[in-house]
Amino acid sequence: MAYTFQFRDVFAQRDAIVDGLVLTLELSAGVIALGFAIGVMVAAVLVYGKPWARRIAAGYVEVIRNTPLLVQLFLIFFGLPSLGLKLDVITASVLALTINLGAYTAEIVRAGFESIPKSQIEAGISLGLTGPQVFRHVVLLPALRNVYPSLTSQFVLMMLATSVVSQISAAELFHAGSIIQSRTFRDFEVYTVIAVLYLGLSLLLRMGFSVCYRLFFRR
Amino acid sequence: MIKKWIQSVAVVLLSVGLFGPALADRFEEIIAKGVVRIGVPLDVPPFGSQNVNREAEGFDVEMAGMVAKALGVKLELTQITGANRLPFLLTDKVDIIISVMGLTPERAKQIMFTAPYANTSLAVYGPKNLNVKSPADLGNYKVAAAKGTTQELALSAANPKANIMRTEDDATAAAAYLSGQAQIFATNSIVAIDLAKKNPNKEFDLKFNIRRSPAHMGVKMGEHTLVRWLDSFIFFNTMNTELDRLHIKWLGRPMEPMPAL
Amino acid sequence: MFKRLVQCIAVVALALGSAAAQADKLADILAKGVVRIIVFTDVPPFSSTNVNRELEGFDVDLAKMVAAALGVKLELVSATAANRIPYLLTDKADMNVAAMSVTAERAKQVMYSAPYADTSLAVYGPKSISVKSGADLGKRKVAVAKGTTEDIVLTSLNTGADIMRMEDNATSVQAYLSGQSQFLAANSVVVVELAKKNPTKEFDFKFALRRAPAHITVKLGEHNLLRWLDTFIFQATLTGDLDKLHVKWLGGPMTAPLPPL
Amino acid sequence: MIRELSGTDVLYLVMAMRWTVFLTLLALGGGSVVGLVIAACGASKNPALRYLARGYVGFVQGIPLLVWLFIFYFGLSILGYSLPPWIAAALGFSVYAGAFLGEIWRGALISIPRTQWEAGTAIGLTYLEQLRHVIIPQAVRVAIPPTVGFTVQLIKNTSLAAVIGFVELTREGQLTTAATFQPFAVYLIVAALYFCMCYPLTRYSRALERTRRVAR
Repeated sequence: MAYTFQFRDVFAQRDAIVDGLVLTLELSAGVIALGFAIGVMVAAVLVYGKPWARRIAAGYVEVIRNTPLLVQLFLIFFGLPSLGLKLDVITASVLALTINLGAYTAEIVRAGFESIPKSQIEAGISLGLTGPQVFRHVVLLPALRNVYPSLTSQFVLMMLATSVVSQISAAELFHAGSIIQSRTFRDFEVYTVIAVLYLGLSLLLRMGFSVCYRLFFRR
Repeated sequence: MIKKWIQSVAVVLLSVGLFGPALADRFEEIIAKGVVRIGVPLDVPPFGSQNVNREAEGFDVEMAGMVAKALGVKLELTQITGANRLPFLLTDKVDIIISVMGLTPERAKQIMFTAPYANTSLAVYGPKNLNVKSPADLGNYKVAAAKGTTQELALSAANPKANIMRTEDDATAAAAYLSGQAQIFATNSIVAIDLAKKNPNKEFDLKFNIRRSPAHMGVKMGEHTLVRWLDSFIFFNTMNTELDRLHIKWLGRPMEPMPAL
Repeated sequence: MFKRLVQCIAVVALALGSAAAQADKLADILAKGVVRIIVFTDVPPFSSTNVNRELEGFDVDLAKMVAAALGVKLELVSATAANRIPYLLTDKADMNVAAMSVTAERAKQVMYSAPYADTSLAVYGPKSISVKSGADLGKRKVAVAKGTTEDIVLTSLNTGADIMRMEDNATSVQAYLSGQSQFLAANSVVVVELAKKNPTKEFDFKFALRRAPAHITVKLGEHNLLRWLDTFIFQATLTGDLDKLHVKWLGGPMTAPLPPL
Repeated sequence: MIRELSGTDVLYLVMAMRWTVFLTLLALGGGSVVGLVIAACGASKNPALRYLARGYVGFVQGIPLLVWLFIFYFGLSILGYSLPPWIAAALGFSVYAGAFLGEIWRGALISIPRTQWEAGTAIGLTYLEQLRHVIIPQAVRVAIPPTVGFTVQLIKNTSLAAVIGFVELTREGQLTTAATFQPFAVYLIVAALYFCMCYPLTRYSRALERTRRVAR
């Protein structure tokens, strides 16, 4: 069967698409930064923390990684108000995504920490480095270098996963697409445009991460 | 020379392949095959939902049964969602969509709508103490509405500045209103009445009616025989009061006269 | 290599383009991004030129609405009563929004959409004479433009009244204004305009000859475009946009729901 | 019209898990085939093959899974190839899972020290023979934990197959929500069911990882 693609109606609403693209970028950037920070902290607790702290951190990682992101989002957006905490759409979105990414990041970074042999840390201490110095130079940076590919893959996945917040009406890229789709019924055109934009975003992100790699790890 | 020859063959092949003899008429095809494939929603009660035993039921589901019976063919129901109903129709995976679709000229550039078969009205609800009487009064209140529905389209058009929370579906919009994430809820009057019954401590005060919103069936662009048959079917069932019976059964009130398409 | 690629693309594009052009007028309009619509230049309040020689009126506004709903640019084609159908048939325009009412004769050449404007043909006169039907006219004089629908209907009533068949609308109006005839048979819309310009003369409504709604017309066989226009009119009726045009140009809201086509 | 959430609903939600499992198996099956090819290319000495594998992974991972399912079910229909939903799902998931599994397994392959390859060459094995007898047995141990980890993600991602008509756990949840208007309660049940499927796998992968570390 033949289908004639008509992009006019979709491009007529490019403002909405651009706004969505911007929000997706902002969400991704914010969530990746926050999620990374949380992930590193939780990973540190998982590997070097006290047993009780370790157990809490492990519980957090398991619960988040084994349940769907959508459910976590719903709990925060619809569940918290019954406890008296009403977050707006963007705050709830950022919170849910950050908590989710934090767990995945923690799991990846933990593997990185564990790849650093104990002897290296001892060597660092014997060289007279302080605790934070050891953590930074001997543990964190090498660990991150070891897990860099899986870490950045996870970040790209998170960028794609931000589309889930369209369910609670955050006007990001996917939301913009489905609004246009429901108005114009031009499903194929809308999905094509959205797919190309996501692909572009993820390629950009990957390029950005490989630049970062060169900046941080190849002096 | 050969290059030119190849080119012209390519042109012929292309035009034959892509725009060759028009496909057989869909209406005749349905009769010949003895099966009509109809897409209905299962997530839009009272038009289509699953009962507790997972059987499809609702206005649209019953309507689909009537269409198949009147055509004298077997019914093949396909459950569709807002996100995939058009692709299902456009790629010939269903013949007809019966899914409380509201018509807009913009959508009509892509598919053809039949005469209206169901009469619903859309309204805006909220707590008693809010003084809202028209779209202009919405101000900064957050209004929950399922995205892409007629209520959302109409409200967006009536007041482009309204703070509309476009949720995934009606149930999510209801959750937003019930949890207090939105102050106002735009939905079908039938849904609001049902919800009010189930949530007696939440106020569902009618603020204003958005507009009437008849539902239409949809067929693929160009299927004129089929759309004409469906128009006749709807006309016939209006005259013999079958549509009225469906309205009373599923929507709880008789049909009002509907504008003709 | 590159050249061949370009050639190939050109061939495909051509095949697509030409096929689309033949396929269907609606697809054609959407592909080109322009809709060409025929309107009158001299029939206020439907379409006439203002002091700046810009076209304005009911039909012009409606044409703009059509283009906006299609999401394409509008190209107005001005025509007269005589050449509006030839323009359409020779593809100088895509559709006709020139206050055309239905006759079986014209329907052999063009297809009519659902009606969009509510006008009626009626007999008008001074308040002092009580006339409620054709029979009440007695042997009084009624001015009418010859060959118009008013003329045809009035003649068929066989009232015994003295029908003054004038050359055109302007002269029949002149006959009434000057007192040569006691009554005037004309389109309600024209009379509204006349009454405004001649406040001293009474234009009292006596009885209706028939309703004469205006329709959009397209070339025979353009079913997709026609179905789209019907959908557009359905929506404009439902949202009240058509009513707004009636108030703006015809001096009052639609009297009753327009009859379906 | 709106009904109460009942025990029967929970039962049907539990039963919907079978589709989730079926789709996951489908994805793992197809994904393994694609993944093996991608991993082999990605770890090969030929730079063209390596770029090909990298390009495939970047491209596939850059497009949301939903779109892949769309392409195979609706997109192919436009071109005239109409596939039954489960084949379209199998293809879409294979392409998608293949990229992730390929990347994971490539990592496992290249984590095997060069010297192992060289030893293989020294005793006259071809590239494929080296892979089969020397490298893969070692790489499997490295690859299993992340593979299981990805399976957990896959289980949750099968929910996207709803767009081509599958009523698996998430979609069943949506349908129940629509009929009961209780998204909150329904999704909590759904979350619990996902947890029941995923957590044992996660535990298993943990255990595997521990034994591997001990073995090293």
